[in-house]
Amino acid sequence: MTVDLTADLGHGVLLPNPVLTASGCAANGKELHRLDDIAKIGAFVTKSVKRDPQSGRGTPRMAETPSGMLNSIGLQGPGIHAFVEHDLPWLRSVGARAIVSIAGESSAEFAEVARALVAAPDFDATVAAIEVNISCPNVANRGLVYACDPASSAEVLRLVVPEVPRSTPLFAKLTPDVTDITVIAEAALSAGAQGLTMINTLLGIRIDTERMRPHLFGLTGGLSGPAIRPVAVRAIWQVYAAMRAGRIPTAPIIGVGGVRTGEDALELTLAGASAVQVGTAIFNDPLSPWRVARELGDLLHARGIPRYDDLVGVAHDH
Amino acid sequence: MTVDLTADLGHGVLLPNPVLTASGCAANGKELHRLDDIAKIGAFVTKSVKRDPQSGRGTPRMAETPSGMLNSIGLQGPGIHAFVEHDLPWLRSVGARAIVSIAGESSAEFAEVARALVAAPDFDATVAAIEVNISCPNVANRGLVYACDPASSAEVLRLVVPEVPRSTPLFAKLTPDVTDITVIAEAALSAGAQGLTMINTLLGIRIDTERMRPHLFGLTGGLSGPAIRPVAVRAIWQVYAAMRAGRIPTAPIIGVGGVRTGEDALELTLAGASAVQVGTAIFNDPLSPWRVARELGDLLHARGIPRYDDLVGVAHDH
Amino acid sequence: MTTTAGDRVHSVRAEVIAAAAAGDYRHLVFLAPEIAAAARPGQFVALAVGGDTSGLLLRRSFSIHRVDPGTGTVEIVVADAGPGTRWITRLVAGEAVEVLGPLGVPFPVPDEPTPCVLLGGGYGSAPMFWLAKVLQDKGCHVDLVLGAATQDRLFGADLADRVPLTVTTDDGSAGITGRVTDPLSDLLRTSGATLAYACGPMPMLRAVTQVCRPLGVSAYVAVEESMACGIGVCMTCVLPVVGADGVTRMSRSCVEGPTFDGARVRWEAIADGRVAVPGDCLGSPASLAALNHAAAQGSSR
Amino acid sequence: MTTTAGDRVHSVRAEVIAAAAAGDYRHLVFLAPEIAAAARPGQFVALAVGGDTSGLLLRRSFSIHRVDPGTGTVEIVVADAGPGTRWITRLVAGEAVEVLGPLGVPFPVPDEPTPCVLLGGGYGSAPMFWLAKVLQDKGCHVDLVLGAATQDRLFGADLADRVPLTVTTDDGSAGITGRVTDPLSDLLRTSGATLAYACGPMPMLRAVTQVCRPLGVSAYVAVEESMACGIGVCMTCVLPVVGADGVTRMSRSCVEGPTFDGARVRWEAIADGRVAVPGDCLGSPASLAALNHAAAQGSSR
Ligand SMILES: Cc1cc2nc3c(=O)[nH]c(=O)nc-3n(C[C@H](O)[C@H](O)[C@H](O)COP(=O)(O)OP(=O)(O)OC[C@H]3O[C@@H](n4cnc5c(N)ncnc54)[C@H](O)[C@@H]3O)c2cc1C
Ligand SMILES: Cc1cc2nc3c(=O)[nH]c(=O)nc-3n(C[C@H](O)[C@H](O)[C@H](O)COP(=O)(O)OP(=O)(O)OC[C@H]3O[C@@H](n4cnc5c(N)ncnc54)[C@H](O)[C@@H]3O)c2cc1C
Ligand SMILES: Cc1cc2nc3c(=O)[nH]c(=O)nc-3n(C[C@H](O)[C@H](O)[C@H](O)COP(=O)(O)O)c2cc1C
Ligand SMILES: Cc1cc2nc3c(=O)[nH]c(=O)nc-3n(C[C@H](O)[C@H](O)[C@H](O)COP(=O)(O)O)c2cc1C
Ligand code: FES
Ligand code: FES
Repeated sequence: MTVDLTADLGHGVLLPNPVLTASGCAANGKELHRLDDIAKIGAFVTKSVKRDPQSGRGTPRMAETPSGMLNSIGLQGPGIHAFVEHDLPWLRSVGARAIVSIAGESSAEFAEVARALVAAPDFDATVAAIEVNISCPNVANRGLVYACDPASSAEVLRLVVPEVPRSTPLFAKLTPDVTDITVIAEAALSAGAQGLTMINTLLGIRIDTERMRPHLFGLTGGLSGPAIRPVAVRAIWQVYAAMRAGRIPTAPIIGVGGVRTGEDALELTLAGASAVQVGTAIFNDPLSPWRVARELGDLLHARGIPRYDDLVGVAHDH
Repeated sequence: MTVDLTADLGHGVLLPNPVLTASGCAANGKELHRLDDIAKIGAFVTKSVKRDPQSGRGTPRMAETPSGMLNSIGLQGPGIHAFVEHDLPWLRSVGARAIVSIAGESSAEFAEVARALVAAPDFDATVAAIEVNISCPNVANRGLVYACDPASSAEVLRLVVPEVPRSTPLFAKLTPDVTDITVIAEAALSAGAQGLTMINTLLGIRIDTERMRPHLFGLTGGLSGPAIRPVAVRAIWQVYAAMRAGRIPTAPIIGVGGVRTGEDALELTLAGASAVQVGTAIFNDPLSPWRVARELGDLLHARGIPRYDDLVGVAHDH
Repeated sequence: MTTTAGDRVHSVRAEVIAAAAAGDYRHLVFLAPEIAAAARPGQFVALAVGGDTSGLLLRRSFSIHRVDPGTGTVEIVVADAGPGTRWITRLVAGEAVEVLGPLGVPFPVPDEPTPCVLLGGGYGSAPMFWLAKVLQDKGCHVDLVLGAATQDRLFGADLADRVPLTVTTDDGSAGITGRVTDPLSDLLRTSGATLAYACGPMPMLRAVTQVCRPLGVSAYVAVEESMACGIGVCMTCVLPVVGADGVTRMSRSCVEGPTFDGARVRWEAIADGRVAVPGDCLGSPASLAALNHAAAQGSSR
Repeated sequence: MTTTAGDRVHSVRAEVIAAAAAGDYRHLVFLAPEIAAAARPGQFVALAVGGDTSGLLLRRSFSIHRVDPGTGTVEIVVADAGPGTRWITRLVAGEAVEVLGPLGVPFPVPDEPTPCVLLGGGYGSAPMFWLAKVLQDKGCHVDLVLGAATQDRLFGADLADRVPLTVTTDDGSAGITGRVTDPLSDLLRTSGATLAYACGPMPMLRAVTQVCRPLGVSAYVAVEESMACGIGVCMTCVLPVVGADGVTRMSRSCVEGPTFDGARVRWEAIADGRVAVPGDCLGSPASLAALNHAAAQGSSR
C-alpha cells in the first residue's frame, strides 16, 4: 500500500506532505538546507518578516524550561525588501514551497509587507500561502497582541486581504493566551482569513534565581515545545468543533505546538489540523521536519490508512 | 545563621514555612501522612469540596504529557458534611494547619459550603485560610469557568465573604486561561478576596492516536506540572506588578504551578508569591512538600539570606 | 483478613542487584529492605522513571513478584509497554532507582486451610508464586493456572515447582491452546476450591469473576488501572466498586485495591479502555440530579 | 582565511569510545567520522542530553578539543555546569549520544608563517592544542597561555609538549598567580606575535582584545553565548558585531561565530550576563525611530 500524504490547504493549494516548519524555528531555509533538502519539506514557513530590518532584543533571548523553552527574539530579521531580494530567490532556486509569515507593528504595516511580497518576481513561483502572524504586539493598542482582541485581529486581515490574490490563501496565526480562542478565530475568518494557524507560543516568564531578576532581557518570552502540546491540541479541537457545529466559518487549520514525532503530528491532525508545523523540536533534532513526515507515513502505512487527508478531525467522530 | 522561613498570608496568618500542598494533589491528608508528618508542612491545602458527595468523572482521568500531566477528576469527594465530620477532625488530631479549598456549581453553593465549614467544631483550631476554587465550571453560565469572567468571579466572592470571619483570609484561586489575569484578580479582590492563589491548571486535550478518540473520558483536562511553571511565574509576575503599580488592590499571592524543587519555589517567590504550593510533583515524589521546604531553607542559608519573607517579589526591583 | 492501608509507605533509592531477561519481560531485583520487610502478595511498588533529566513525571506501578526480608530484596517483572517501562528494562545491576512501596491492599489470605485456584495472565503471573507459597504455608491446597498470548509472554512456568500447574497460550505455543480461564471451572470442581485469585488484564479478571460467581467461589482480583500517584492522593485510578453497605463508589485501586473481591466490581461499567460512572454510584451526576429533584419536590410540598 | 558556513552539517548517533576525568572536567572521545573528517579548530559540536525520556530539549555546545580523521574520533572536554552537562559527564564508553557538527566558523589560520599567542581559560583551553598544531604545521611560532581559577580547572597543561607554555591560576595553585591575560603583553612583545587566539569566558576575551588592539595585534576570540539550536535558525545566540561595511548587526555566534575578530565585537554592550542592542545597531529600536523620524521629516518637506 502506498500512503497518500497530500495535505490540502484549500484554494487549490496541495502540499506533497503535511509536515511544515514553524515560523521562526527554521530561519529562511539556507541553514537547514545544510542538513537536508528543504524542497522535500511539505512547505517551508519563513521567519515572520516586518517592513524594516529588525535587530531583535538583547540577550538572554531564551531559557530552557521543562520539555520546552521560552524565547524572546523580538522578530530579528532583514525586513521585507531584503527578504524579497535575497531569501525568496534563494528559496525558489532550491525548489522550496514557501509559506511566508508576515508581521507588523500596525495593521497598515502588515498590508505594506503583504504588498511588497506579492509584488516580488518570485512570488507566484515560490509562495504557496501567507501566514499572518497576528500573535505579535500592536503598538497602537498599548502593545497588546493583535490576536488577543477580535477587533484588532479583524482589522489586520481586512487590510491584508485586498493586497493578496485569492489563490494564495491567508492563514491567521493565533495565540492561545485568550479566554476563548473561537472568538478570535471567527473574527479572523470573517475578516477574510482563508485558514488559521494554531498555536503561537504561550506567554511565560523565567526568573534567574541566582541574580534574582528576570532571566530574559525582554522580561517575557514565548513558551514552546512538547510541554505545550496539550494546549495546542485543545485549541485546534475547540476551533474545529466550532466549525463543525456551524458556529464559525469552516476553513483549514494548520496545527503547531510541541510536535516532535509522527505520532504527535497525527494527534494534531485527528483534532482537526490539515497540516502540521514542527518548531522547537528542530532545535533538538534539526532533521525533525523530514523525520516527522517519514514517521507519519510509516504510522499510516502500519495502520492501513491510505490517505492522510481522511484523518483530519476524525477524533471528533468517535 | 538560622533562616526564618515564616510565611505571612496576611490577617495575622503566619505559617512556619511557605511550602504548602496544592489542592487535589494531596487528598485530605491521611494518605500523605503515611510518608511523613503533615503537621510539618507549611499548610495542608485540601481537595476542593462541594456540597454533596461527588463521584467524579469516568476514566481515563489522566494522561501523562511531557514534563506534566492532564487530569480530569471532576472534583470527586465526600461533600462538605462528610468532610467536616471526618476529615477536619482528623486534620486537627494530627495538628495540621489546613487551608480548605471549596467549590460549587453555583455561587450560592460556594456560600453554602463556606457556611457549613465555618460552623464546624474544628474550624477555628484547624483552618488557617479558605481557598475559593473559582477555576471550576459555573453551571448557570453554560459551564464557563467562574474565573474566566470577572463578574462571575466577583459574585462568588461577594456571597462567600459574609459567611467567613475576617480572621480567616479568603484566597481566590485563578485560572491562567484568560486574556488578562489582572482583570480577574481585580474583580476577586474588589469583591472581598483577601488573597489570590495562582495558577490552576491550563485547559488541554490529549488524543489517543491508536483509538483515534479523545484520551480522557471527560474530553478536556487540566495541564499541570513543571511544563507550566513559566506560565505560573508570568501570572504571578503580572498580578504582583499590577499591585505594585497600584492598578489593583494589594494582597498576598500564593504561587502554584510546576514547583518541584526549592529553587522553583524561590522562583515563584521572587516573582511575587508569599507562599508556594506543590502539586503534581507529589506524584513524582510524595515527599516533595517536605523536601522543597528543606531545599528552600538550604538555598537561603547558602546565600546568607536570613528571612524568606524579604524575598517576596524581589525580582521586580532588579 | 486484614489490610495495610494505614501502614507506612517507604520512599527509597534502591540499588538494582540483578536484571535479566525472562521471555519478553525483564526480571529486576533491587535492594529495598524496608519494603521487603513489610510487603505482602498482591501489593505493588511504584518506580520513578527517566532519571534526573526525565520529562516523564509519573511513577510506573509493578506488582511485587516476591520479596526476601532476609536479604532485603524486592523483585518485579516488567514488560516493555512504552517509554517508562522501556527505561526500566534498560536498568542494569549497580544502577539506582527511586521506589515507593509497599502500596495497596494485599490479597486477603484465609485464616483456615482452604483449597484455592490462582490465575496469572501475562506478567500478571508475577505475584502468584509468592501468593501460592504464603497460602501453602497456611495449609491451603493451591492449583495454579498461567496463561499468555504466546510462550514468550508467559512468565514463571519454571518457578511453579511446588504447585500443580496448568498452562494456556492463545496461540498454543505452550500448554493448552486457549484462555487462562478455560480450565478454571474444571479445576474448581476437581479441587473443590472456594477461593480464586487472579492477576492479569481486565477482561480476564472479569471472566474469572463470571466463572466463579455462579459456583459460589470467591474471586479476588488484582486490577490494573492507570495511576498517577499510587498512594491515594490523585483520584485517577478509580473504578466502581460496591461497598459493604451496598453502595457503589468510585474506589481508588491504589489504596482500596489493587486487590478487590471480583463480585463487588461493577464490570459492566468497564469497557473498551474506559470506565463509566454507574448511574447509581454515590455522587454520580444522575444520583445528584435525583437528589436535587427530590429536594425540590420536598420543598414544594 | 575561509569559512565553512555553507558546508554540510552532520547529525549522527555517536558511540562513546572513552570517557575519563581530567581535573574538574570530563574528557570524552566519541566516534563520528563525518565530523572528524570535516572539522577545524574553533568549531564546535552540539550534543542532545538526557536520552529518550529527556525533559531537556536543547542541545549543549562544546568546542571540539581535537579530531582524528584517521580513526574518526572527536574529542570534547566538559565541565559539570548544570543538568545537561552533568548527564554528559556520566556517559561511559559504549553508550551513544546524538552529536551535531561540525558547527560554526573555525579560527582563521594565516596563509603565511606568523608568530601567534594562544590563550585558553578554563575548559576554553580545549581547542588550543589542536589549533597550535595546525598553526605550527603552517610554520607559525606559537606561544600558549593557559589559565584557570584553580589547578583543577586548568585543562591540558600536560598536553602542551611541543609548545612554549605559560600557566596562570587565580589562586596560585599552579603557575603564575593571576589572570590568563597578565603575561600577554610581554609575550606579544617578546615573540613579536601579530596574531592572538583566545577561548574562554567573555571578560577574558574582552581583556585579550583590549591588550592586543593598541599593539596592532589581531585577536580572534571564540565566544560562548547561550544557544538553543547551534545551527543558525533560532536567533538566540546573538551579539553585536561590526561588519566589513562598518554596520553593527546582532550576529549569530553559532554560524557567524563562535570565532570573531575581537576588534569587531561591541564589548561595551556585553555586561553582567546580558547583551544589550547598541543604539546604532542595524534595525535597533533607536535606529528605526530615527529612520521613521527622518521619513516623517522628508514627507513633511
Ligand atoms: C497495580 C499495577 C500493577 C502492575 N504490575 C505490572 C507488572 O507487574 N509488570 C508490568 O510490566 N506492568 C505492570 N503494570 C503496568 C505498568 O504500570 C504499565 O505498563 C506502565 O505504567 C506503562 O508505562 P510506560 O511508560 O511504559 O507506557 P505509557 O503507555 O507511555 O504510559 C503512559 C502513562 O500511562 C500509565 N499507564 C499506561 N499503561 C498503564 C497500565 N497498564 N497500568 C497502569 N498505568 C498505565 C503510565 O503509568 C504512564 O503514566 C501494573 C500496573 C498497575 C496499576
Ligand atoms: C560555542 C560553545 C562552546 C562551548 N564549549 C564548551 C566546552 O568545551 N566545554 C564545556 O564544558 N562547556 C562548553 N560550553 C558551555 C556549555 O555549552 C554549557 O556549559 C552547557 O550548555 C550548560 O548546560 P547545562 O545543562 O549543564 O546547564 P544549564 O545552565 O542548566 O543550561 C540551561 C540552558 O542554558 C544553556 N547554557 C547555559 N550555560 C551556557 C553556556 N555557558 N554557554 C552556552 N549555553 C549555555 C544550555 O545550553 C541550556 O540550554 C560551550 C558553549 C558554547 C556556546
Ligand atoms: C525561537 C522561536 C522563534 C519564533 N519566532 C516566531 C516568528 O517569528 N513568528 C511566528 O509566527 N512564530 C514564531 N515562533 C512560534 C512558533 O512558530 C510556534 O508557533 C511555537 O513555537 C509552537 O510550536 P513548537 O512547540 O513546535 O515550537 C517562534 C518560536 C520559537 C521557539
Ligand atoms: C490530579 C489533580 C487534581 C487537582 N484537583 C484540584 C482541585 O480539586 N482544586 C483545585 O483548586 N485545584 C486542583 N488541581 C490543581 C492544582 O491544585 C494546581 O493548581 C495545579 O496542578 C498546578 O500546580 P502543579 O503544577 O504543582 O500541579 C488539581 C491538579 C491535579 C494534577
Ligand atoms: S493513583 Fe492516585 S489515587 Fe490512585
Ligand atoms: S543558536 Fe540558534 S541561531 Fe545560534
